[in-house]
Amino acid sequence: MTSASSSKLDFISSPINQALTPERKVELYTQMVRIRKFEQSALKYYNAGKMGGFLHLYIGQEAVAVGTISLGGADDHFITAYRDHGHALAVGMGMNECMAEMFGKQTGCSKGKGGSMHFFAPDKNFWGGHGIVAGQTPLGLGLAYGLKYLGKEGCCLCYLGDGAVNQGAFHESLNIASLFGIPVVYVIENNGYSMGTSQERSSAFNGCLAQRAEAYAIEWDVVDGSDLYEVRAKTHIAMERARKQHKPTVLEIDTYRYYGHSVADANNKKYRTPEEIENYKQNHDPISVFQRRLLEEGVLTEDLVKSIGKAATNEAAASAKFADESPAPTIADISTDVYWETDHQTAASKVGHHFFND
Amino acid sequence: MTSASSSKLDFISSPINQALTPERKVELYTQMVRIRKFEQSALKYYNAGKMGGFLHLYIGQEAVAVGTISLGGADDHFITAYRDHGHALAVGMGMNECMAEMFGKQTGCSKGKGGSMHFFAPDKNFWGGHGIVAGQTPLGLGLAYGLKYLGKEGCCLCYLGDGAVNQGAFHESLNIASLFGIPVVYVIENNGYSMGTSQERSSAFNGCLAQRAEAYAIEWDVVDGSDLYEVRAKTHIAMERARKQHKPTVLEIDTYRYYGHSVADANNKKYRTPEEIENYKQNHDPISVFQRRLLEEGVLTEDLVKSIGKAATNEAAASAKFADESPAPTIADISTDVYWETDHQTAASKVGHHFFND
Amino acid sequence: MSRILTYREALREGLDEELARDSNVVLMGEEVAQYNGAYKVTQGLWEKWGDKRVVDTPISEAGFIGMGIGASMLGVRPVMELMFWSFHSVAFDQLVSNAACVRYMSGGLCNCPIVVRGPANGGSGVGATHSHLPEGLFAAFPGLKVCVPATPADAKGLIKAAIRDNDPVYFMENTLLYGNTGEVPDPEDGDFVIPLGLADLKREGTDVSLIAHGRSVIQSLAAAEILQNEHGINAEVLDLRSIRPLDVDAILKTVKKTNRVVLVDESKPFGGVSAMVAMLIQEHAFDDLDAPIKRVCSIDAPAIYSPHIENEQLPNPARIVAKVLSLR
Amino acid sequence: MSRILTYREALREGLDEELARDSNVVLMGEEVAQYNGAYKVTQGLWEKWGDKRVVDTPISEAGFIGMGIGASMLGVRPVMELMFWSFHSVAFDQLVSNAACVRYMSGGLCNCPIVVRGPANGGSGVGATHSHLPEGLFAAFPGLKVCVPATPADAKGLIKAAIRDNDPVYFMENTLLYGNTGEVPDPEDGDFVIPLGLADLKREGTDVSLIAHGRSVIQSLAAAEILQNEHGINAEVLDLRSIRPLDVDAILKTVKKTNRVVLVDESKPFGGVSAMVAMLIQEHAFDDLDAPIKRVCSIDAPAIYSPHIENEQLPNPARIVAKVLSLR
Ligand SMILES: Cc1ncc(C[n+]2csc(CCOP(=O)(O)OP(=O)(O)O)c2C)c(N)n1
Ligand SMILES: Cc1ncc(C[n+]2csc(CCOP(=O)(O)OP(=O)(O)O)c2C)c(N)n1
Ligand SMILES: [Mg+2]
Ligand SMILES: [Mg+2]
Repeated sequence: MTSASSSKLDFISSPINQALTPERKVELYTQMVRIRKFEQSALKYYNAGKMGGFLHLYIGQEAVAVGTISLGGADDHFITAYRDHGHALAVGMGMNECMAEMFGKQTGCSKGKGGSMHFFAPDKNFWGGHGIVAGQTPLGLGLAYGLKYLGKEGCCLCYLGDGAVNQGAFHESLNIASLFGIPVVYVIENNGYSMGTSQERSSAFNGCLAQRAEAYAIEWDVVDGSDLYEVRAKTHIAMERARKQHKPTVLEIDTYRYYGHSVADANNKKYRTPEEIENYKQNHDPISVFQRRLLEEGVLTEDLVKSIGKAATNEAAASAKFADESPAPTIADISTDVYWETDHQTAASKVGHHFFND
Repeated sequence: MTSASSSKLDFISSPINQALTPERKVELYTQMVRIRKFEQSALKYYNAGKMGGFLHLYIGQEAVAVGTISLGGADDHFITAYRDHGHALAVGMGMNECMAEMFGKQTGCSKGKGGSMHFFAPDKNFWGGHGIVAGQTPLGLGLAYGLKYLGKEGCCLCYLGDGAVNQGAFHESLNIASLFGIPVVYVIENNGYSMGTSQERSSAFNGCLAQRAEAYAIEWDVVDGSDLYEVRAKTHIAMERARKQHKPTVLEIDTYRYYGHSVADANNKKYRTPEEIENYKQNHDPISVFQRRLLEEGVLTEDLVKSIGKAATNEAAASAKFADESPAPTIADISTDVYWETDHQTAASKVGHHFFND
Repeated sequence: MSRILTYREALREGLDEELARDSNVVLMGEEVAQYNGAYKVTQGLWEKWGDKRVVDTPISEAGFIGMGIGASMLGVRPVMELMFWSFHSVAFDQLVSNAACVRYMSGGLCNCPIVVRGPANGGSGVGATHSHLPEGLFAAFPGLKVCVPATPADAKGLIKAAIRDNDPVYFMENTLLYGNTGEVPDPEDGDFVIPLGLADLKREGTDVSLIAHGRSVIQSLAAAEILQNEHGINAEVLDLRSIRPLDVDAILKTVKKTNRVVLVDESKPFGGVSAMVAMLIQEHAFDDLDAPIKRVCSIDAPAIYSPHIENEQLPNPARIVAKVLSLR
Repeated sequence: MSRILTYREALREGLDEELARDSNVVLMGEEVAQYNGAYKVTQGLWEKWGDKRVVDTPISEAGFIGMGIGASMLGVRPVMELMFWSFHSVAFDQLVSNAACVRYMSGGLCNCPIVVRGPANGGSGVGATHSHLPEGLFAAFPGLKVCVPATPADAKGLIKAAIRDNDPVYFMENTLLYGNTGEVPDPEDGDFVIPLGLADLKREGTDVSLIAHGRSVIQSLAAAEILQNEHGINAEVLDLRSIRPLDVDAILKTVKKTNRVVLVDESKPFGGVSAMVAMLIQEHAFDDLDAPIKRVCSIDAPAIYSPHIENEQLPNPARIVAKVLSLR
């Protein structure tokens, strides 16, 4: 875990941050708060037995999703791994459909079929939510390839963890991205751990993980993920490089997760010290950092902070109520969304057996 | 293709080359000649329809296998891809068993089951001969891991092509090699092409392919593969690093193949110019280069050159005769060598059906 | 009017027509462009369609197939060549986790209109790692479609259907069939597309049903001739063509007609398409069977290299005839 | 004497005993050492055996499984954990090309004494990409062995046999069984090893045979109780335990006894172990069948997440009972 040094640059002066109106700043702050409150609520209901499977909380990392996604235009696309709640809300998905998905309900964004790891909103340029570590990295490459193929000036931000960099598919993707000139930005959200394994125990590196890009002639940078202004400033450069020059970038954003790998991670206080966690919360919490900053700037007031927090809490509570009251999928629902053709009852779907239930 | 510049170092002065007796030098020269004659003979019989599948000729690359393998001690192991004839002969496999393998005969090193791509000689520390591009790279890692586990001071040389570096499994292997301190030396035999694709069209790189090692904190070097002395000098350093320090190395050895990717490669003169091929043959042929060198040193004489060539030609012809006259596998042979337990008729092999033929 | 084309030419014609029809169709793979394809299926297409539509990739199957899947979600329609289908092994996660599941896990929000194609067969001396027949393996994953054409006309008609299909279709060709010739309808007579999921009765018969796909169809037809000429047995040969969707009706129909079945399947005998077909037949035509369903599969070992013996490992006319004669 | 252990404890005891017996046995995998295993199967073993014998790996399944295969050729005996068997997809080439073929392609010169183990099951809310059941898939590759224990004793006895076996054994556990308890013989009473290839009759019966493996055995036993109590049907439950080698004799024996068969298989219905078992039964016990063989598989779609419905997708006692009652 590297963290902001005292002499660090102030990225508020970067043009992309200069362009932020006070309203937009409050909006970004609000988004981070909403993500956190949403997840705190999800945790509560997970512990109450309302959800199945895993719950991978993003708490502590909010500035990464919010900062990067805030830069997205109409033709910019996003794809991430299973720790996807932050990205989902940041692209504009509603708490209701997200919470209902975790509750396994028909009203969930994936109709209860995907669960916490598999949120999707193609209408908002968000392509998941993927459970196989680094399995999304070639998909992100492909979304960006598609943009270029279709003649759109956009890029794809593809997120992965610090543990995911050791999957071969990621390296294959880097080589192709560079060779073909693909407008993809890989964002390594380095929270220091892959499950219970520290970055040092999982990855050999010289300096940093992003440096792996260098041998592919790809530009890279390291970013302090607790500072939303820095996240935006550096990511903007990468996105412009992608959009304008069709060149990929690898960004390593240093961040931290407060909870365990997933809520089922009982060891989470064994492989890291309470001091380490506490230090991050005190000194690098992305919401607190940005809140202090906006208070200093006079953009936020204490009152506004309170009302934003309260609204987010209420919104999250309402989403849990919505989820809880929504209908569960039926047995018949198990068999839909397997094939596009059968879902659409096309002529093709009428030929031959597609399913082999007796 | 980089090649020796006029001001290049003379690696004869390296201790490992200083230690070579004249007899040993002649032996190394002879090995290269034998590989070439063997393959020329194989080509003839392939074209005569005596073999199935592919024939990937090593001609032009001989100094790589001979130079590197000449450094092997009792606990050093070797594994390569499908272009494996050179390595096989260099570890000391006989022409007979190799030729018979290509002829698909019972007397082949793999009993006719593996073919040209799958030569093996575990008794000579040679572990194949592998057809899936880069699929051998984790195996090489494992052989080296095994050496360390078993407390042996040895290393594994694992060969791969310039196209193979773009497979994910290779990168996973590099990370583990560095992280775990594995005594493996990856030897990229960069012959400039993967099938019909030049290195530039298949790999993004900064400087060279071996540099990909850097981000894993692995030492690397680039080697002129036409100079057997250089190959030995630089590989020796890497092998010592592995044996003594348990540290991996990536070597990129620049070389060239004269024939197509395989004999079936009809395009081989389309994707590269006749001049390029001719230039290599004239100026960088590893056998000619070493021959000139040894003539200068007075280690070889023109007579000796002739008799070595002749003996190798005769040996290759004899191996073809041996192969041709050897018996083919029978239908019963299809079903052996599937399971160790059934081959050895152990108690375990008597329980349950292992095979499902009717 | 129809012309005589090779299987390879028929495929190429199908690809070419689809490239012309839809500008989102893009061919990708190792050596498919400048080299004209390792097996020359794509010959001339790069020259005709250029760098954008016919793309050479590095040897990174997981990378480029994953890329195709991602692009397909945005509406591009990649047709990706595996130089051998055996190389599915290095791209398996992309093939079975991403392509097969992304629609489901997104509750129907994504779809994945890709085709992955290439040869999958034994018998060409390339040994165990290059001779896998994964059609049964992939058909086991709901969300995927699989087809295996045996003739030039089927190859053309099915590749066109596969490219137009909005689901992932895994299309398995055969290096030993590429040079085979057959009649293929003339493009002038209209768009020639064969729907997935439709079996084809390649030979009518009354005494026994040989049910097969891919090159085993050709072997079964040869066996049927021997059975007719030398044993007076009139065999019907049903070509499944498409494995998923599967034409179960056609299977049951031929069983009801002949009451005796030999399944011919180049896969290894544990599992494979034939085990599934046997399951379906015994379940749905139990009373129509006069004898147990038998199979001719490859002999149960990795693919042997030796050209002297490899044909014996595969279903061949002699083995099929012997099996039919063994039916009680 | 026997003790009551959980499936997890029984496995761990087996691993621990083999670590003690043979210094070449080494456990590897993601989080198996310091974290004690994602599902705590290896709890305490790193502390006991140290860094050399219990090794944490990066998230690089192709890399570390390939490494284990390579090391095994030199005599090391790696036992590798896949955190979920579903992650086989990223290591598939190593699993099916290297481990399965290296012996054959070397004409018997190499062997590969590895074990790959981990859970493979649906029903735990982890969705489509984490719920694959690949036992049928791997059993299709000659050169590989596969087993799927259902009880604590079987888990211990089979993992020990798997580790001692000189061929690659893929060992499939189940997150929903880890906490189940059962009797396991006391180590004081001698080395407890169950050979691969031996099925186990978990319940004797006369009216119908339920043939299953893994958690489906537990579901079948529950169904058998319902059938007995509510319908007066006395079902026999055969647990295959090992998929390859497969105890074909035990399968045919129960069929000959009851003449009616329902196969219970958590796989998706296209293919799977059950299709193969059906093929074998109809081929070798054709005249013993009074009714078609039926199956209860997972409903044919990727694994649904919703905890409200996911159990309905899997074979469960209600679905098994209904299927038995439907036998004509
Ligand atoms: C191929 C694969 N291997 C293992 C896993 C199990 N797994 C899920 S998340 C995870 C840790 C990933 O860590 P990292 O990439 O740092 O992301 P983070 O969880 O910190 O966001 C592991 C091992 C998986 N889902 N896929
Ligand atoms: C995974 C995989 N993809 C593709 C192939 C087909 N193939 C065999 S060799 C080869 C080219 C490899 O080139 P390179 O690594 O440079 O080695 P060289 O042949 O030059 O020795 C290709 C594409 C394969 N065998 N395995
Ligand atoms: Mg992490
Ligand atoms: Mg090359």
